[in-house]
Amino acid sequence: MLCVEALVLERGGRLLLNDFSLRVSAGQLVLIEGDNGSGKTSLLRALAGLARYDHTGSIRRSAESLLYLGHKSGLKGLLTPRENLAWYCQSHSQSHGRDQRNADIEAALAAVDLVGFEDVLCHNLSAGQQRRVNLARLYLSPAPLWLLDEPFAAIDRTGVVGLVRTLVQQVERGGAVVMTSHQALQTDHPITRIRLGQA
Amino acid sequence: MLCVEALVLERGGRLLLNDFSLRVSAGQLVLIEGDNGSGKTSLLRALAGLARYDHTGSIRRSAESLLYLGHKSGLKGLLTPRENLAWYCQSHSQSHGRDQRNADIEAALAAVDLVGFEDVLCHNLSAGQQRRVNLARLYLSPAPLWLLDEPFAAIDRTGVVGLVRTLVQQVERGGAVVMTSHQALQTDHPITRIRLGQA
Amino acid sequence: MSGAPLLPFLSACLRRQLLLAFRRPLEIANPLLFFLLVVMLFPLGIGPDPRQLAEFAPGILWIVALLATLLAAESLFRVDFEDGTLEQLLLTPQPLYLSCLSYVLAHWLLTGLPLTLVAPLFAVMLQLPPPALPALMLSLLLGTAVLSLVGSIGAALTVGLKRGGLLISLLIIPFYVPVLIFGSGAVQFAALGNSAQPQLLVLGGMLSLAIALAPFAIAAGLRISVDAG
Amino acid sequence: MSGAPLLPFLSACLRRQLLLAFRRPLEIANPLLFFLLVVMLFPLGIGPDPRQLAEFAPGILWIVALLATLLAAESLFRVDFEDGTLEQLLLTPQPLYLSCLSYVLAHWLLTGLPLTLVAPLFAVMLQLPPPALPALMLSLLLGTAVLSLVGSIGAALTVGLKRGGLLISLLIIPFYVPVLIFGSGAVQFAALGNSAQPQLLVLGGMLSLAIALAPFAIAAGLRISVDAG
Amino acid sequence: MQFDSLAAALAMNGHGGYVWSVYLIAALVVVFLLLGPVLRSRRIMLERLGQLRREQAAQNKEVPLASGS
Amino acid sequence: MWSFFHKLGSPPWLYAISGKILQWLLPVTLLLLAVGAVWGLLYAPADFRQGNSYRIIFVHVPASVVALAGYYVMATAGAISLIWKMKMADVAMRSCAPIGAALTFLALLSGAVWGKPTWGTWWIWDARVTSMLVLFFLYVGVISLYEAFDNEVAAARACAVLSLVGTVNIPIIYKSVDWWYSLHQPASIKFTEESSMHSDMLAPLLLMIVAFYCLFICSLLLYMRGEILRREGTTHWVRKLLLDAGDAHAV
Ligand code: HEM
Ligand SMILES: Nc1ncnc2c1ncn2[C@@H]1O[C@H](COP(=O)(O)OP(=O)(O)OP(=O)(O)O)[C@@H](O)[C@H]1O
Ligand SMILES: Nc1ncnc2c1ncn2[C@@H]1O[C@H](COP(=O)(O)OP(=O)(O)OP(=O)(O)O)[C@@H](O)[C@H]1O
Ligand SMILES: [Mg+2]
Ligand SMILES: [Mg+2]
Repeated sequence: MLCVEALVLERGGRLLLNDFSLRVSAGQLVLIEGDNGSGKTSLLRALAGLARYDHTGSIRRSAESLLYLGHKSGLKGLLTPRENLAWYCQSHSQSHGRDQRNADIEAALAAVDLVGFEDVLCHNLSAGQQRRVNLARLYLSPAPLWLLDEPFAAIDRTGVVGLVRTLVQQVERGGAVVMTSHQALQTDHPITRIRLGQA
Repeated sequence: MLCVEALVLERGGRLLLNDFSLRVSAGQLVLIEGDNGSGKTSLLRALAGLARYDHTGSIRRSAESLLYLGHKSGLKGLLTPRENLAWYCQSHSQSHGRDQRNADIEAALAAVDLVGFEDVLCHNLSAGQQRRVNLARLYLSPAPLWLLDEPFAAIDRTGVVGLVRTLVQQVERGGAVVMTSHQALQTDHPITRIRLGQA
Repeated sequence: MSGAPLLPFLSACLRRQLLLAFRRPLEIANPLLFFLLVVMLFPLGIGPDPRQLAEFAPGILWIVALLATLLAAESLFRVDFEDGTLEQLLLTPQPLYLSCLSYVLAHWLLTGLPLTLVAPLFAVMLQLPPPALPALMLSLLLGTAVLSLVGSIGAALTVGLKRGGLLISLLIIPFYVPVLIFGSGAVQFAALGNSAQPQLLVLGGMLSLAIALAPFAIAAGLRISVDAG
Repeated sequence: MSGAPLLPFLSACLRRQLLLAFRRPLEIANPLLFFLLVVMLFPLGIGPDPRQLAEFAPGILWIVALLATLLAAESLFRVDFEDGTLEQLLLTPQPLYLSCLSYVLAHWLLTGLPLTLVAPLFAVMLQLPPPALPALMLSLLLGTAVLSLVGSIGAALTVGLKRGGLLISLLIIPFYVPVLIFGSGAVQFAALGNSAQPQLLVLGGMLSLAIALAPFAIAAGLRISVDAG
Repeated sequence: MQFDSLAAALAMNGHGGYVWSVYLIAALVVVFLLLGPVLRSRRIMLERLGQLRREQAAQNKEVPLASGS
Repeated sequence: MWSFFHKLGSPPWLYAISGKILQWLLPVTLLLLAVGAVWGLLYAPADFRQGNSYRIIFVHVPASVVALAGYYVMATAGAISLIWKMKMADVAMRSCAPIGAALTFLALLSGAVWGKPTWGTWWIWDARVTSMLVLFFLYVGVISLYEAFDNEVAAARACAVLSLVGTVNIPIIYKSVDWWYSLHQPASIKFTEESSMHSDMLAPLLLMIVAFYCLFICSLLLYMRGEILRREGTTHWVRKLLLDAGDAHAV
């Protein structure tokens, strides 16, 4: 699904990755670990195709679409969670009609435990609630490849448990997840761990 | 050091705290827990005196000065860590002269493991590194009362261990810490736990 | 996946932009109020003599409209860049051309169009002769659309800069010059009783060129800005 | 703890603001470029007749200087609000009056002062008679300081608004009216060969009033904005 | 009465359009100033009343349950 | 004296007393307006220079005068709310703004319409006209600032700061606009001299001015009552009041 070869990543004059290779196939849950500043975010942005000028090497994605979740939320504070997610669906070419879409969004918001907050403007939500709206995209995305940068940040403990379950489901149904986290990932599913910071 | 009585906190039409009381004295480490959106940030901001219009009740602080660390970093991306911290010292009335100040700042930056990044502009640092610059204020502050909103966010595992040690030192030398965190706090020091979300 | 049909996407984009704008109604009224306030400054700075004002009305109205558009353009992508919306936009399977077009269209609907509609009021306040009103409105209608398109290119190129500031005015004002010349020229001609058709035709030509090309430049600018962010 | 001595704090504040500005050199050049570009628009929009230009030069120069200051004021506290610097500032044991004063002072040093210094250049471009130059510079020197102080009040009140947009221009331009009148009046008087002293005295009076009172209003505004944020 | 007929009063020697339109606008402003706040208060009252009624209904339901147990 | 001040700050008292005042003031206002309008439109003699168009004066001048006075009421209320933290003062301030803006708008519009037959143009940059326009912006500014805040208390404080700054500035603005105009005044246009006004014209004018003041007070009280209800919605007295009113309707 994703094939990286001979990646050399340099940022701010520092060599972060040297001759890095990675191959992610369906069903894999990849956890990228590393200390602060070891290049996790930079790597994920490169994988997503958002940053192209700070690395050399080849990155090939066979998946047509991917879901990227970075440090920035991509939510509009002046829209409600419902409206934010509706836009997400519309811009990701889900053409199954408005009713189906609304039902999906309700389900996604329920899955991230935001019932009762569907119609509050996002900038009136707490940090963790905003993060949850952002994570609700996981339940709406048909993308087989997920690139998640610290998805657990700001999420409370019960939230993290639910999230891990979702990630495992995604890989079990044939998707792939590449993620970073500073918290331990508690699951029985096999995890491919990659440690950065030895460049 | 801090005495809260009959606090009623309402935000966005939701009653978050009802008749909440809290008394923090020297040597106490208070951990405020609660799910996302239960009002931890709102409470800390009220305690710091930054938000005064969304609550009623009395908040009295006997400490002359306090250190508040919120979701927003308070760092300038266009200044280096060193410059950011120098400003922090200058604005918090430490009048021990420039050399002393510089030595303190070096020590603080070393304590948060940012040696080698002292002169990189902050917006060229990774998320966790920026957070570390922010946390370096803990080593520079003479304030007896610390109010920390999710200090562990974005910090890697070894960083968290060091940070917990610092917090314990602060309470052991007679200060007090009121903090929130979604991660477990691993220390032998007695912790006063307060759980929000039952209002 | 072939992507959703394009027209629904364009309309969804546009509806979202407008919804966002209506959540901050002041933002909508703002170009108008800015227009009115700055027009008021001219008599105060220059003097209230009606004959003088009448003579300068075309230039003043056009310059202020230009500034109002420029200032609104400046912040067109800023919030979206900072909150990560642009990042996500680049990752959608939709053609970026359309998204960019919808940004510009929304911008014009919220600044250029209202400015055009209220311009006669201000023209009367500045004693512009009534026969020049149609030319004023037509030239603003075409001209502000060009200004929006060109201004958005500047906005896209500068949005990611941490050290850029209001760089956009430097980049864009030179491109605004021809629009200003033909726009205010049209009104001046009409005020003197001549036909403003030639100038309006030129403005129309500029507009078609800008519609065809500008969205590509905007898209490229956004890609570069997100990459460097 | 009695707080650090006040003068060093003021100078530290000021140095920091200036350092930040010098990290984005374009930001500094920007009011000047804006001034230059907009002044250039006038002959284009109005027509190049030197007599007309000379007559309107005082008004035009003053209006553009006013707009440049206003636009710079708009973003004075924005970044600091968003990154949490203001929050921290409110928690320092230092008097907020001084911090606010240093913000304004830095703003003026980076906009008003350079504008004043380059104004003669633009005045010559607009054919302003040379005897009016001292009055132009003096009036700008005093007037832009008032504009900075008053503009900062508006900036402080609106910085936290998620739904405010460019509200500041609506709030502040009415308060700019007297400055514009006396500022451009001074230059007009001088251009006609009269003494501009009365106007300059009035501007001086306004400045003293503003220095004494504005920082309190700014401080109150910042507290409210952080609170509501 | 300064005018002989209704037509004369309406025309006012050619100034009728100006005068009557000003009085019409003034009447609209007066209506806005008096009716606007009244309608607003009424809306607020009705909203709040509905809320109160719902609260009461909820309480009434709870009370018999509590006494029954 | 202080107890009165204290009472003013109490919402239930204010709500009750305003209801009593409105009971007789509202009819009086409507009557004054009707009498004044009919008098001015149909019975006052025509002006020998302007003919009938001068009848606009009976709307224009009262609206202008009360709109101006309204700003001082608003600014004073703002100052009181900021200094003594009196909640009812910021209710008053909040309520003044839309009224003032509406009256200013009426003054501008009636002036513009009057200008066409007398000056031959809709608009002129005269000192009074310009300062009225500035006043309009000041009102709109207060309304916008209030609306832009999510938090009510913060909004009220911000507006109070703004109108306090305004109190210092308004006289300066007015003086400067006057000075500006007298400097540039083009000789061709003059106001009619008000001093030479015939008493047959003056009487309805004074009547209309009184009527507009009453209108201002009525409107202010009405706005304040709504605002009080909204803010005090959860208190005991509002609850009782609403339920009583609701029962009365139901019966
Ligand atoms: C948009 C246009 C106008 C505006 C904004 C305006 C504004 C004002 C204001 C604010 C006042 C009250 C002054 C005070 O209380 O001291 C006033 C009074 C008056 N206006 Fe106007 N005016 C306008 C047009 C006109 C026109 C066209 C006329 C008639 C030719 C006119 C005649 C008067 C008269 C007779 C008074 C009362 C006498 C006085 O106080 O001097 N106004 N106007
Ligand atoms: N700016 C705001 N305006 C209105 N309501 C808000 C605002 N911010 C937060 N709230 C509401 O207040 C409640 C508490 O928010 P707060 O930020 O204090 O939660 P928290 O405990 O810090 O949550 P988290 O763990 O997600 O950081 C939330 O339910 C939220 O909806
Ligand atoms: N915008 C930037 N410009 C230049 N250098 C940068 C920039 N952002 C980050 N860097 C540098 O690149 C390195 C890697 O940063 P990156 O954000 O990828 O780290 P990370 O592994 O995600 O860290 P964290 O755990 O703190 O999020 C850091 O050493 C940092 O100094
Ligand atoms: Mg990272
Ligand atoms: Mg929080």
